Amino acid sequence: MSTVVFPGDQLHYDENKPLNIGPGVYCDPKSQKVLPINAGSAVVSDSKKDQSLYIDYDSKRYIPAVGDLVVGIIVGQYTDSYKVSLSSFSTSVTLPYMAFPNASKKNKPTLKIGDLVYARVSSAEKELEAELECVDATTGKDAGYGLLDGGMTVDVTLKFARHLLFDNSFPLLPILAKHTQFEIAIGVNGKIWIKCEEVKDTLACYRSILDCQSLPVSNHKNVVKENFSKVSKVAEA
Amino acid sequence: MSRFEIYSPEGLRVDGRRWNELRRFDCSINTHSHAADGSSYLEQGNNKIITLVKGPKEPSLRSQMDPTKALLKVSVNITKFSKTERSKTSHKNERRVLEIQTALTRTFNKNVMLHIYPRTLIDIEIHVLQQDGGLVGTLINGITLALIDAGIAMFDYISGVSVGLYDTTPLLEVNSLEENVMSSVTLGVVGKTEKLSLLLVEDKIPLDRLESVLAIGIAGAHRVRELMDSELRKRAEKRVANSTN
Amino acid sequence: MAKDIEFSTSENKFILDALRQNLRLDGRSFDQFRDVDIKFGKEYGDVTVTMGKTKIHCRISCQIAQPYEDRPFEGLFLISTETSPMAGPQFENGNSTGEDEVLCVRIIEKAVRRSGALDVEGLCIVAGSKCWAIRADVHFLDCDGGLLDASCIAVMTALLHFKKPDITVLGDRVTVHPTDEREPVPLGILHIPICVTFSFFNPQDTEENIKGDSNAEIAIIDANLKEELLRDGTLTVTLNKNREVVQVSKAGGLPMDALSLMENCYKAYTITEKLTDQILACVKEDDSKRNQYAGLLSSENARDAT
Amino acid sequence: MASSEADTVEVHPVTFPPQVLARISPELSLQRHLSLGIRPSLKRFEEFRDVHIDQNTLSRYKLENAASEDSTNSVLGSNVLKSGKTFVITSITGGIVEETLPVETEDPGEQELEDLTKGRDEISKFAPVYPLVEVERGRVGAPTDEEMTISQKLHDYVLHSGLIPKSSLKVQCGVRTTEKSGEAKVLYPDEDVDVSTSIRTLSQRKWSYVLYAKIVVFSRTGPVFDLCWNSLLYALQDTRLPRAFIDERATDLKMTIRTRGRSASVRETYEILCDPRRSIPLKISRESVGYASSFGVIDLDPEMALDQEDHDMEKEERQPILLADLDTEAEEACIQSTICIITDSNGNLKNIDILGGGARVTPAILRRAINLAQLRARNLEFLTAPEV
Amino acid sequence: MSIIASTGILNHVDGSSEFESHSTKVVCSVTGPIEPKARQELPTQLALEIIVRPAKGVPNTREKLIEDKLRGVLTPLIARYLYPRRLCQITFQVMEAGEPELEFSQRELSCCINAAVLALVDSGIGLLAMASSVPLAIIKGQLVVDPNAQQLQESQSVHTLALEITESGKNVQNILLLDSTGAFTQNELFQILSQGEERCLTLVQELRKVLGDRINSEIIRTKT
Repeated sequence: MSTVVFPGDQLHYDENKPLNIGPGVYCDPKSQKVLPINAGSAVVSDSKKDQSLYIDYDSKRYIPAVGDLVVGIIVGQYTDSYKVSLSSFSTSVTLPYMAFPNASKKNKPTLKIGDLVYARVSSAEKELEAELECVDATTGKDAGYGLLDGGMTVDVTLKFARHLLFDNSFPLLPILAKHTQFEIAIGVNGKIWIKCEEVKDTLACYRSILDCQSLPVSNHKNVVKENFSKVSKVAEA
Repeated sequence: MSRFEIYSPEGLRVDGRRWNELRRFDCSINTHSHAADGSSYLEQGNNKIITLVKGPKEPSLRSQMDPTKALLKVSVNITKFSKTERSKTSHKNERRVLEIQTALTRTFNKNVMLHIYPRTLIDIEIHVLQQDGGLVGTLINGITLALIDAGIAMFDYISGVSVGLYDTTPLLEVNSLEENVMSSVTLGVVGKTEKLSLLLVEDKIPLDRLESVLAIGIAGAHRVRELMDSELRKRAEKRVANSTN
Repeated sequence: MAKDIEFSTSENKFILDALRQNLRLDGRSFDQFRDVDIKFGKEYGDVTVTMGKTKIHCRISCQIAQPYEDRPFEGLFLISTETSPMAGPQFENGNSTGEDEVLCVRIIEKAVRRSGALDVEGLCIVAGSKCWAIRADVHFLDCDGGLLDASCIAVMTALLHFKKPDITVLGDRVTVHPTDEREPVPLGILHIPICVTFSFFNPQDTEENIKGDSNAEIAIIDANLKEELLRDGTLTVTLNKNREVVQVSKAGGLPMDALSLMENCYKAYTITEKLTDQILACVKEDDSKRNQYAGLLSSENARDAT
Repeated sequence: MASSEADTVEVHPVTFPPQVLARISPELSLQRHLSLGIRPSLKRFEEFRDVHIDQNTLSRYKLENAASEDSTNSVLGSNVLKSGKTFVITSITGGIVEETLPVETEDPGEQELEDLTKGRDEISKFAPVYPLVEVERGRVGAPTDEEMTISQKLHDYVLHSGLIPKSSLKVQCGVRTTEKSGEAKVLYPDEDVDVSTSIRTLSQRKWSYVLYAKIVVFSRTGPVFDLCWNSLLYALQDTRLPRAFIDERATDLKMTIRTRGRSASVRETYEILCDPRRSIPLKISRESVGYASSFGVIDLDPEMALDQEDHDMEKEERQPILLADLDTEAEEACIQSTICIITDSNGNLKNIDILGGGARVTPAILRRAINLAQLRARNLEFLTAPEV
Repeated sequence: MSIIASTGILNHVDGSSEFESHSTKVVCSVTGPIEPKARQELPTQLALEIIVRPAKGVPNTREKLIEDKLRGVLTPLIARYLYPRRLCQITFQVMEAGEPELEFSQRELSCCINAAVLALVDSGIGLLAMASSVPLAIIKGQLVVDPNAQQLQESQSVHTLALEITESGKNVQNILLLDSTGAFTQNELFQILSQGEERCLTLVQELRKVLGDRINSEIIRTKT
């Protein structure tokens, strides 16, 4: 169930149940009124105990939230942490050396400035710099986080990145898989890292993802096909 | 303006040169050994410039520090008395001067081995005492000399020269009288190659003439390189002789 | 200087790798100029140029002013190119002292103003006391590389499109006729300079570039933003349809072989020819569109009169 | 942190003296004051600061004695206004420019032209002043945003209020003739009919005055737009314009210029000169004079009030209240809803600026503010009235 | 009234819009929340950098005043306490003034406000309410809503009204800006408020439609 709401509209939910509010919803500290602050579809999910409410809206700029999986660029190095950029011009976030698997005071990670990392946001307070971790805090294992070597990143809108990451029925990745083998890391900060064996295949994936961002789902298949054939034509020549 | 005959039927220019003749080229290095790490004084025709190279040194601002390579900074000071008519305003922030500085910085960025001096600043200061056409070329030569004097590693010489085009005749190294009445091209040539680091055309030139202009320019630049080279070798030999005594 | 766009090493390496295999990010070939889209606003001299994701708006305006004392027979012409964060957060508002901004301003200045593309003597009204001052305001709306080339197209199209009010001079008294009263007059355009920018990449190491004979450097036309941020050197050639080189600027950067530079100039000429034709066709088309309405209006007036 | 008895934490209420509280939490301090029915400046809610003015003390033309003028002084009108601790000093200077109006017909008569523009173009009948506002802060530098916006506001509002008709800025140009005796004499068209025709033949050009105003604010304690406006208006009301003339001999001057093989004869611009002795008052349209008052609107927050009485807070809705003449840092920082009104005493409004960033600006509050502004305009009008 | 509006027209900023009414046309871009320069940073809230650029000529005090008024309107609209120590750049480019620039700025101001609302929503920066704005004029005692350039010149007084609107575009929360100048009476003022309110309410519906259409088409496009 979803309806499109705009900032300042009234939200419909069960007033008697405890309410969890998510992105796009704001509780005015003075009047305790709950109102949407973004334009998008309002999603209310009900459970027995409580209900949660959030607005599904699209944007280009990422604001860190705990638990998000992100792709970042190392832009600086301090004595005990890296400075990581999640999107250009945003305030950078920190990635402590201790947030790596098997980290100790002697065993420091070896990332360099300019490297790409896949990480999870471990803390995000609006007044402070957010923090990342490259380790699964519960198991202490690397869990797929860490350096992304080679490949290419694609900048997409946040909503599109969420579709790719969470929507299992979204057809783009299976279509790509039919054409080539690839490694992929999707950051909800709108950065998608992709790597194939060959440069030309990576490039075809890059163009396909960019193109499909603004096309109906039904067109994806043809667009991907076109991109792959175009790339191989140039490569043959 | 037509009082002068720019190029006479006999093949002579206003200052008596032939079409393919360079101007007088007098240079010396290590002229300001107390003021800078490397310095040169160059007279190319009536252009007179002093170049000072300071560095590689620790940058005064943190933002100038690059952990992978040295930062090259060029500042050009065109004095108010450098032309016949004294200019009323300072040239410091003129767009033309900013453009020249940027062009020079980018020319030498690719030629100086910046990666072997990380976290440092190489500061190049040029003072133009007198100018008479083809200034940018002269500035390039001055910097090359001063950088070599400072002992900063470079891949090769860069020599600068200007070429004018009078009707269909290219004239090597224009002076300001010639520069005012015809289009001219400035080249910065790398060593003995035919590679151009800098190429500036500021006025209209027929596209089909450009190639011949470039050809004479490259030849002229190679000659300038030889002149600089012989002066540098003379200096070096003298120094070697002094130290063995 | 505002912050820069952040780049990862992988991205950097990938773009170069692709170039080595003759591939560009956006699928163009090395010599391919982006398609140029020209749109006119309601008024004369209001032009929006779109090239891929680069978008530039140019607006010409005029007013009566006093000529410079040392040039009493010439009108005034000014091109203003100020940046704003609208084109991208890397630009600072009104700050044009950055290296690239200075070069961009200077090259447009040389290409259009100093080359005499606009007939400034035709702007003179009363010698020494009154003349037209023409102003071109270039607004960068969206920057995906090629600002310089697009600006030059925008300024020239706008100048061709612009019309100034007609005037009558009686002694030292100048009468300006409002545009709805008398058909305004176009400016005198003497030639149409077109800028084409090449970006150079070095697929080998620096030493090979300077000492070697392979000349394997890559030159691409009309780079987009990512390519611009990674390039090692650039060359801007300004030509017009009369096979005249108006301006060439290779301000340092990767040393390039003289012959390949000449080759680039010839490539630029074919683009210049094509773009000049396109600009003229667009202006002509818009002009006839406007005249069609003018014709309609005047016939209606004629009917009213009868 | 050696204490191990973590479970016996004592909470002490922290108290601050009023001045310190005002610094730490201006919002709270302001609300506390308001709950007592008083403002941090100790004014009542709808009380204005007293205003004192001094007219023409800096001007070239002193009102009482036209002969004793100072010819090196270029100030045409001035005012010093004091409101609370703040001083505003306005000085009016002027210049003369040639008019470059686009002319519609070949040579329309004066009256004809006015008829043409009438009704069609209301705003072009009036002229602005060009103000430069400086708020002294003990340092120099580029003008601040506040200075620029106040300057622009003054410019716009003077223009739109129709205070200065363009006709009153037209230069009635005189002619200086040198008699045979060698004595120079200046004749003005409005005094001598012959001259008016001779001027018309001499020159077809027209000149007009432009007015500049320099406004300097000392010891700013709050928003100052209303003070600047009032000071400017007082100054304009007593401004005098010098008479101007052209020299008969200069009218025929022609000059040949030659460049690049071309030559043309250019008529030299007329030297227009100001008469050192004579002046005329600037005619402004009296019915357009209005005075500015500023207001703020703020919600009283019962939670922040000093709880002397324990009456039921819940039932009280937050009531927006009106504060007149915003002053002090606390009010400026905490009050987001402001109203600025320029009106005369009869309720002819010239300008209203409402910014509703905070408390709600209700119609009732707006009416009340207009009423107060009207009353205050009457008081301010009295200040310039000749003393009885 | 005929307005033409669209969002998401620029690629390198976070939000953008184009708003056209009569012959006034404004492009607005929004970038944020991003890292501010040290001098811009505010400890508890989002700092706004507002830039207005005129169609012709260089920015002047006139644009500064428009910027100042826009700041007054936009600051209370943005959920600025959600983004402490961050910066939001809002840039306006006037494409066509649609009014004599020396004397008037009402049309440009109100178009800028509408464009800003669209661009802010597009950027995803939190807003507490919607807003809309309309210029008005009184010509010989007659109230004209959304006057054109000619009407502005004939008017005795000109006004710009901006309202904060909540609850599905039905409830007027507050007057964000009323900027009236010229010669007018108290009655006329209240007439302006009531008729302006009517127009603002319909305008906000149009703005919602522009934004809603885009969101809906997006939902349909990505439906699997």
